[in-house]
Amino acid sequence: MSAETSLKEWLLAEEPQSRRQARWGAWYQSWLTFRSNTLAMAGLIILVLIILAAIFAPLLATDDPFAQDLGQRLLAPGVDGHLLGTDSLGRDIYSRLLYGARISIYIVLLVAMVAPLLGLVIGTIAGYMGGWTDEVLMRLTDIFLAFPRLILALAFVAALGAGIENAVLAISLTAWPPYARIARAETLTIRSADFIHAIRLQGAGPIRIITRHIWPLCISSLMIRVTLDMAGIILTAAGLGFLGLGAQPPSPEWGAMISEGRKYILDYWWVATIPGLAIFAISLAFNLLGDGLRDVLDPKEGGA
Amino acid sequence: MNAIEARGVDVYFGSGAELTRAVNDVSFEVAQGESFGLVGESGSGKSTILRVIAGLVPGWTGEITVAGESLQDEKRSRAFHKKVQMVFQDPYASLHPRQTVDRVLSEAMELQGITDINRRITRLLNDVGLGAGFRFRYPHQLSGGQRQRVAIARALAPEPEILLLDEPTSALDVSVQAEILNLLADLRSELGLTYVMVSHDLGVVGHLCGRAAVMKDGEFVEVLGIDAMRRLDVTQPYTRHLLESSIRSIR
Amino acid sequence: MTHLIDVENLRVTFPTRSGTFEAVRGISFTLGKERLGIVGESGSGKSMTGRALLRLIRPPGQITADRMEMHGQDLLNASEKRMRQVRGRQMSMIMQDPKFSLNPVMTVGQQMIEALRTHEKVSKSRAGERALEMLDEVAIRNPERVLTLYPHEVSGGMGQRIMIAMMLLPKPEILIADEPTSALDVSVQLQVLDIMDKLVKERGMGLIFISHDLNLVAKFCDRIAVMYAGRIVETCKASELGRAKHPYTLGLLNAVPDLEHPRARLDVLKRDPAWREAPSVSARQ
Amino acid sequence: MRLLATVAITLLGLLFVTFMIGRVMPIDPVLAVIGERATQQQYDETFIALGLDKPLIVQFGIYVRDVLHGDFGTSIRTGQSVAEDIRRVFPATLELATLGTLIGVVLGVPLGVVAAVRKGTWIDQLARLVGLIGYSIPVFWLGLVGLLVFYGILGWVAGPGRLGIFYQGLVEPITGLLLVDSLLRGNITVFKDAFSHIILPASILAYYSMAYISRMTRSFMLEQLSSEYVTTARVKGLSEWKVVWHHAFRNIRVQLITVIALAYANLLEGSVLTEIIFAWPGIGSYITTSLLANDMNSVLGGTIVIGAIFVGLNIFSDLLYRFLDPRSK
Amino acid sequence: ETPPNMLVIANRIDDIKTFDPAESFEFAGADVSRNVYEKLVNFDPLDLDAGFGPQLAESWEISEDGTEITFTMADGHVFASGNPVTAKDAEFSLRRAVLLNKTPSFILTQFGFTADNVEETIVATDDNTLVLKLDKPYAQSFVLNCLTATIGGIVDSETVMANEVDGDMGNEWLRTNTAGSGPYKVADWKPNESVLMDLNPNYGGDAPAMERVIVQHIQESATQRLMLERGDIDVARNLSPEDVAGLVDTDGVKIVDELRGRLMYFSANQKNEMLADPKVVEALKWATDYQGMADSFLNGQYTVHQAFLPLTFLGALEDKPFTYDMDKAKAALAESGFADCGPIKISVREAQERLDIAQSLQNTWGQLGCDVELIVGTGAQTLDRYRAREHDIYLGAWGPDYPDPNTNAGTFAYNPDNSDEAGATGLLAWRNAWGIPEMSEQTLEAVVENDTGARRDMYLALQKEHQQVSPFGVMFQQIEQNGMGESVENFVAGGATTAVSYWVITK
Ligand SMILES: Nc1ncnc2c1ncn2[C@@H]1O[C@H](COP(=O)(O)OP(=O)(O)OP(=O)(O)O)[C@@H](O)[C@H]1O
Ligand SMILES: Nc1ncnc2c1ncn2[C@@H]1O[C@H](COP(=O)(O)OP(=O)(O)OP(=O)(O)O)[C@@H](O)[C@H]1O
Ligand SMILES: [Mg+2]
Ligand SMILES: [Mg+2]
Repeated sequence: MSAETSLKEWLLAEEPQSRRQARWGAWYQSWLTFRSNTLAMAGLIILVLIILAAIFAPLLATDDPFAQDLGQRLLAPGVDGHLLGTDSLGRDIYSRLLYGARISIYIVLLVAMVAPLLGLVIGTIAGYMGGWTDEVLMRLTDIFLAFPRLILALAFVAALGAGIENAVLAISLTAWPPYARIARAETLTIRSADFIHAIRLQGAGPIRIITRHIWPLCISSLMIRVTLDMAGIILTAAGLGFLGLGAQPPSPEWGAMISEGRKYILDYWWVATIPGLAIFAISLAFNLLGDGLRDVLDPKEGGA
Repeated sequence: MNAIEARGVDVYFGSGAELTRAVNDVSFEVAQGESFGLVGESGSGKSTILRVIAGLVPGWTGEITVAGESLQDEKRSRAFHKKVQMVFQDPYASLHPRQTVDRVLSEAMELQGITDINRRITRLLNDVGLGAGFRFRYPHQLSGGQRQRVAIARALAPEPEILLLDEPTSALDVSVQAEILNLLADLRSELGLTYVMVSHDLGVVGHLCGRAAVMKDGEFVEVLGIDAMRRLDVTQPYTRHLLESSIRSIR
Repeated sequence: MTHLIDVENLRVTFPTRSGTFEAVRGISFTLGKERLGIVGESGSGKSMTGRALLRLIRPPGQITADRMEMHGQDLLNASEKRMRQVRGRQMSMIMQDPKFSLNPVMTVGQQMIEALRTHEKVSKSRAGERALEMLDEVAIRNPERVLTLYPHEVSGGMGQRIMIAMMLLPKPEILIADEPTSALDVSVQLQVLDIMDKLVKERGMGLIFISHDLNLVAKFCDRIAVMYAGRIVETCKASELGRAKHPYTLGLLNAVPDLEHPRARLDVLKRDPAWREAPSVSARQ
Repeated sequence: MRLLATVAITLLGLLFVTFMIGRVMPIDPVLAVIGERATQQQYDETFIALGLDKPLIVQFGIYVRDVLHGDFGTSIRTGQSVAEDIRRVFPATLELATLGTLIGVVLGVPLGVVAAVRKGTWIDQLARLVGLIGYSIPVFWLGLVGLLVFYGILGWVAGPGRLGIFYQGLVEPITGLLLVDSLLRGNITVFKDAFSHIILPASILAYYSMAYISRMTRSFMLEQLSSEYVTTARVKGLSEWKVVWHHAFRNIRVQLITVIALAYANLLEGSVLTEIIFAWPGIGSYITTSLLANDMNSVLGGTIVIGAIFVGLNIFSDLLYRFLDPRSK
Repeated sequence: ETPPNMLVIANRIDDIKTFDPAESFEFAGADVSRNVYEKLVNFDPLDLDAGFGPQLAESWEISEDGTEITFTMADGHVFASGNPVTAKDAEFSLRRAVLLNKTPSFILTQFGFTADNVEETIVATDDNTLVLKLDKPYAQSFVLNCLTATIGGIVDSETVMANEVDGDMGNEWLRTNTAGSGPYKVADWKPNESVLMDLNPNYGGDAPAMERVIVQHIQESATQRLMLERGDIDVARNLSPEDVAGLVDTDGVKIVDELRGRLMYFSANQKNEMLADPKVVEALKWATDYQGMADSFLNGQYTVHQAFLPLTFLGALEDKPFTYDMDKAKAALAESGFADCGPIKISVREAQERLDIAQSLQNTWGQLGCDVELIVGTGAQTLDRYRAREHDIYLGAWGPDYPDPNTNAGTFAYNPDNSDEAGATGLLAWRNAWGIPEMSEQTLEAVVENDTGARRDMYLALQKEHQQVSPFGVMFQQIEQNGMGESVENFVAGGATTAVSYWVITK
C-alpha cells in the first residue's frame, strides 16, 4: 500500500527531482484528467479490448479464419459452435473478426504514421517560413483538398493495384491536407509567440524551432483530429473494401467482410452486420477517445 | 564605448493603405553598464525598437550598432545572441508550455555551446531566486512572478552583456513586481549588465533607469535623466502631461 | 436602514479534480450608497465576488451564503426570471476588458440600445437618443459615429467608456466595476476614473470598485476591503488607509515603486501562511 | 484578382494531378475502348486515335485547351460527350446533396446549440451519441438496412432510383432537379414520387452531415458561451434565448457557414457509396464507374467539376465571411 | 405495380457503350440490339434449339463450290422510319461493319471480307437479292450462325447515312440512336441508369404485348430482390443464389432458370515454368472443388462443365473427367517436376462470384502445398496483364461471340504462332502462351466441314483432347436465374446462343 501511495506522491510531486519524474508526472496529470472523463475511458477500454483481441487472436479464435467449409456456410450465430456464425465460404466469422482486428489496427497505425506526419511537416514549414514557400505549399494543399477524396483514393488504388497497403497509402495521401491546414494555422499563432522569439534570440535555427518547439505544440491538436478522423479512415478503408479495392480476399478485413456479406443481407443479416458492428465499435472507440483527448489536451474547448 | 548606438531608425508595418510608421527617425545611444528606459503611451513604438535590435522585425532602415557590431535586417550573428538577450512582457506567453524549466535553460545553454550545464542551471536558478526545487516544473506549475524569473534566467543563461526588457513586470501584481524589480537591480550591480527597458509605468522606469526616452507616435519626444523627470524639469508639453497624469493617478 | 446589498458568509466554490476549490471563502459585507473598494492581488477572488452578486457564476461553480440580499430581498434563491430583472436594471457590472466584453459582430449602438430596451419600453429611436446622451456624458466625441462602429473599430479607452455608458443606461442603483481601468493607459485611465466618479456622485449609486491597485482605490473610494485568498483580511475607511495594520495591506502599499520617492530596494511581501487561515474580517456596517 | 489567380492555379493543378494519375495508371485506356476481343491492329488504330502517341505534356496541353473550350472530350464508356454526361448526372447528385445538407442543417444546428447550452445534461449526451453513431456507422451498411426496412418491409418510401418508372420523362427538365422541375411544371404526382425516392438516401446522407454539423456547432457555441461578451449580455439582463441566439449564435455564423459548405462539398463528392446502393445516377457513381472502366475523360471531367465546386464553395464562404463578419472589413 | 403493357427489368447495364451493331459487343448491348435490329437469319426465341431460321432473308442458296451464298429478301419488313428493308440495306450494313473495323468485325472478316474487297464480295444484285462471296467453302452453319450475331443487324441505310459525320457512316449517331426494323426502338438511353424501348410503329410482325420495355440499372442483387418483391419491377436479372433462394417461396414471384453460354475457367500461363508442366496443371484440375462450389455459393447459377464448348452448342462435350480428388491431385503433383508446388498467383477481376471461386481455389490448391496469392484488380487491369501474358493463373469467364462452335474453338484451341511478335491478343491460347500448331489445324478443318455430323465429331474429339492436355481448366457453365412476376410468360434470356427477346413476352 505504501509503495502505491509513494508512487502516486512521486508522480504528483510539486517539485520533481529529475527530468524523468517531471515527464512522468506530466503524463500522469494528463492521465488523471483523462480518467475522469467516463466516455473517453469507455473509448479507451473498447480500444484496448480490440487491441488485446488482435494480439491474442490465435488464442481466442475458435477456428482457422481462412479455413473454408462449403458445407457449413451461412450458419447463424451460435449454430455448431460458431459463436457468430459462418460466412459464405463457411468460415467462422468470430475468428475472422478477431484476425480482422489486426488489419484495422494496422490500417490505423499506418495512416496515423503517414497522413498527420506529412501534414505536420508541410503545414509547419509553410506556416513558419511564410512567403512563397507558404504560397506554393498551400496551393498544393488546396489542390489536394479540392480533389474528391474517395475518388482520389480510388484512382491511387487503381493505379497502384488493389490491396490494403495501397488503400491505406491512398487514404493517407488524400488525408493529409486538412492536417497541413491545422498545423499551419497552429504554427501561425505559435510562430509569433514570445517563447519562439525567445528561442530565436538564443540563436536557434528554423529547423530546430520547427521540430523542437513548434511540433510538440501542433501534435496535440493533430492527435485529436487524427483520433476523431480515425473512424472516418476506417470507414473509408471499408468503403474501398466495399468497392473491392481495399483489402483483398481472403483477408478478414472488416470492410471487405461487409462487402462480401452484403449479398446476403436480406436472409443472413449477420454476415454483413457483425463486421459492421465491429467497425462501429472501433470507430466509436476512437471518437470517444478523440473527444476525451480534446478535453485533456485542448482545455479551451473542454473546460467548464 | 557605447553598448548600443542607433541612428535614424525607421520602421514601417503593412503596405498600401495599411502602411503604418511605427518608428520614426529614432536615434539614441546607451552606454556600457547604463540602464536606459523607454516610456510612452500604448502603441507609441517602444516594443518595436527593442524588437528591431533583437532582430525580430523585418525590413527596418537606419543604423544600429550593438557592442561594436553593426546590425542588418533580421540576421544576427551567434556572437550577438551571446551578448544580447531579451525578457518579454507576458511571462505566460514567453515560456513554451510543454517544456520544463530545465529544458528551457539547458537548450539555451546548448545553443551557446556551454558545457557544465547541470551546475550552471542550479546556479542560475539560485541567482533568480527560485532554487533547485523549480528545476523540473512545467510553466503551468509556476506563478506569473516565478515564470518571469525563469524568463530572466533564460536570458541570463548565455551570460549576456545587454538585456532588453519589454515591460517585464506589467503583467504582474505589484507585490510580485517588487520582487522582480529588486532582482533586476541586483543582477545589474552584480553582473554589470546594460539594460534597455520599456515600461509605461514611470515609477518602474524611475526605479531602475538612469535615463529615459519619452515616445509618442513612434518618435522620441524627449530624452532626459530620471532626476530631471522627478523635478518635472522638462521641455516638451507631452512629457509634462505624461508625468502629471502618472503622478496624479498614484497619489 | 436597509442596505443596498447585504452579504453574509458568501462562498464561491468550483469542483476540480483535486477536490473543491474555494475562490471566495466566506466573506461578509454590506453596501450602502457609497463606494466600496475591493483590493487584492490577482486570484484573490475579487471578480468572483462581483460575479456572485449577480449570480453569474457558471455551473459547475456554486454560490452559497448565509445571506445575499439586495434591498432586503433575497438574491440567492431568486428565480432566474427575477434575476434577469435585477441584472442591468438594479445592479450592473462593468467587465474587466472591453476588448472581450463587447459582442464583436454587433455595433456599439445595437448593444447599447438592447441594454436599455431590455428594461424599459422605449422606442428604438428614443433609445438611440438616450444612448447618444449617455455617450456624450462619458466624454465620447462624435457619438453619432461611434454608435455605428463595431467594437474592433474603437480603441481600448473608448471601449471602456462605452461599457460604462452602456451599463449606466438603464440607471442601475448598484454598479460593480471590475478593474475598469487596468487595461488602459495612464492618461486614459484618469479620464475614465473621472467620469465614473462624476456619474456616481451625480446619481447616488452604490459602487463596488474592484482593483488590485491599493493607492488608486484609496483615492477613489469611501471604504476599502482588502482580500487575500478568498477572504477579507482587513477593512477600513479609505481615509484611514495610512493606519492599516495588516502586514499584507502594508506590503501592498510599500511594494509600489514611486517616481517621486525613490528607494534603493522595494519592500517585498513575505506571505505568512497564517493570513490564509485567519477568519474573514466582516465588512458589514 | 488575386483570388481569381489562386482559383485558376488550383484548378490547373487539379487538372494536372488528375491527368497524371490517369496517364501513369498501369491500365490501358485503349482496352477500355476496344474490349477484350480486339486485334492488335485495331488496338494500334485506337491508340493513335486517342492521341496517346504524343508526348505526355502535349497531351496535357491539348486537354487543357479543350477544357477551356468547354470540351471535356468523349466518354469512352458511354460514347457521349463528357460535358453532356455530367450535365445529366450532376443534377441528381446536387439534388441529393442539397436536400441532405438542408436536413442536416435544420436538425444539426439546433441540436448543436441546445447541446452546448445544456452542456452535460441528457440532451447533450443524446446529441453526442447521435453524432458518434453518425461518425461510426458505415454508410453502405446503413443504406442497405434502411432500404430493407423502409422500402422492403415497411414500404414507406419508394425504392432505388430517382423516379418511379412510369413517371420517367413526364416532366420536361428545366433545372435537372426533379423536385424543383416537377413543382415548376406543377406536376404534383411526379413531385410526390420523386420525393418518395429521394427522402431515404437524403436522410441517410443528412444523418452524416447532421452529426458533423451538430458537433461543430456545439463546440463553436461552447467557445462563445464562455466568452466575456456573453456574460456582459447576461449582465444586461437579457433573456437566455436572446443571449444564445442574438449574441452567441451570431458570432458563430461565419464559422458555421464554412462548416456547412464543407459538409456540402463532402456530400457532393462523398455520396458515391450511397449512390451505388440507391442506384442513384449521380456524379459520384459516374466517376467511380468510369474510373473502374478506365474511362479517364469522364474521370477528369467529373473531378474538375467537383473540384471547381469545392473551390467555388470555399470562395463563397470566404465572401460570406467578409459580408457577415465586421472584423474582416 | 407495373402496368400490364409495360415490362420493367432490373439489370446491370453499365457496360453499354453503344447501340451501333457494327460496334456493340457487350451483353447488355446485345440485349437491346436483338430487339431493335433484325438480321438476315435469326433464332426463334420460343424454339432456340431449332437453330437459325429465316428472318429478313426468306431463303438462301449456296453455290456449288460453297463460296457464294445468295439471299432472297423477305417482304413486309419495315424500318422504324417507315423505309422498307431491302437487300441494299443489308449490303450497306454488312459492308459498313467490315469498313468500320470495330472490335466485333472479325466475326465477318474471318470469311475473307476486307475493306478493299467488300465492293465485290458483299453485293446486292437487286432490291431483293444479296450475294456474299467467301474466300473458302466454310460450313454453311458456321457462316449463317455468324450472321445471327449482333454485328449481323441490318440498319436503315438511308436514315443512317443522313446522320453521317466526317465519313463515319453514321457511327457516332448510331451509338445513341437506333434505326432497325425489329419490334422495338430505343426511345431513351441514360448511361448507367436506364434504357427505354418503345414499339417500332412500323414493325412488320405480330404486335408485341409489351408496348414499352424499361431496363433499369440496379447494381445490387439485394436491391433487385426488394424491388421484385414489392412489384416495382417485373424481372430481376442479377439475383445472387441466396436471393434466389429467398425468393423461391415468395408469393407472386417465380424463378426461371436458363442455361447460358458463359463459361468459367482458369488458365495457366505456359511461360511459367512450373505451370508449363502438364502434370502440375492436371494436379490443379484435380484439386478443384467443382461440385462443392456449384452446390454452395454458385448454387443454381453455375453447373459443372469441363469442355470449352457450352452445352447446347453443336458438338458440346458433356464429359466431366475431373472431380475434387486430393489423392489424384497429389499423385499428379508428385509425378511432376514440382512436387512441393511453388507460389502461384491467381489474377482475378473484382466481382463477387469470381472472388469466391478464387478463394476456393486458393483454399483447395493450398492443400496441395501451393502458396496461392490472389491478385485482384479491375476488369481492365487484369485483362491488361492477361493480354500481356504476365499472369500465372487467370481466372476468367468466356462468353461465345456468335452461336457457332468455332467461336470458342477458335480461341481456346487455336494458336498457330505462339511467338510474342504474333501479338494474337484476341486468342486465349496465345494469351496463355500455349503453342498448338496441330490443334490449330484441326480447328481450321472443322470450320470448313459441311457435314454437320462429322463436324460435331470433330469438335467432340477436339474437346476431349483439350480437356486433358490444355492449360485450361474449364469449370462451370452459367445458368441464368431470372426472378420475375408470376404472370410473366415467355421470358427467354437467349440461351447459350443469343440475347433476350422481349417481343414474345406476355404478362
Ligand atoms: N507586426 C506588426 N504589424 C503591423 N503593425 C505593427 C506590428 N507590430 C507593431 N505594430 C504597430 O506598431 C506600432 C507600435 O507598436 P509597439 O508594439 O512598438 O507599441 P508599444 O509602444 O510597445 O505599445 P504597448 O505599450 O501597447 O506595448 C503600433 O501602432 C502597432 O500597432
Ligand atoms: N471556472 C473556474 N474553475 C476553477 N477555479 C476558478 C474558475 N474561475 C476562477 N477560478 C479561480 O478563482 C480564483 C479567484 O478568481 P478571480 O477571478 O475572482 O480573481 P481576481 O481577484 O479577480 O484576480 P484578477 O486580479 O487576476 O482578476 C482564482 O484563483 C481563479 O483561478
Ligand atoms: Mg509593447
Ligand atoms: Mg478579476
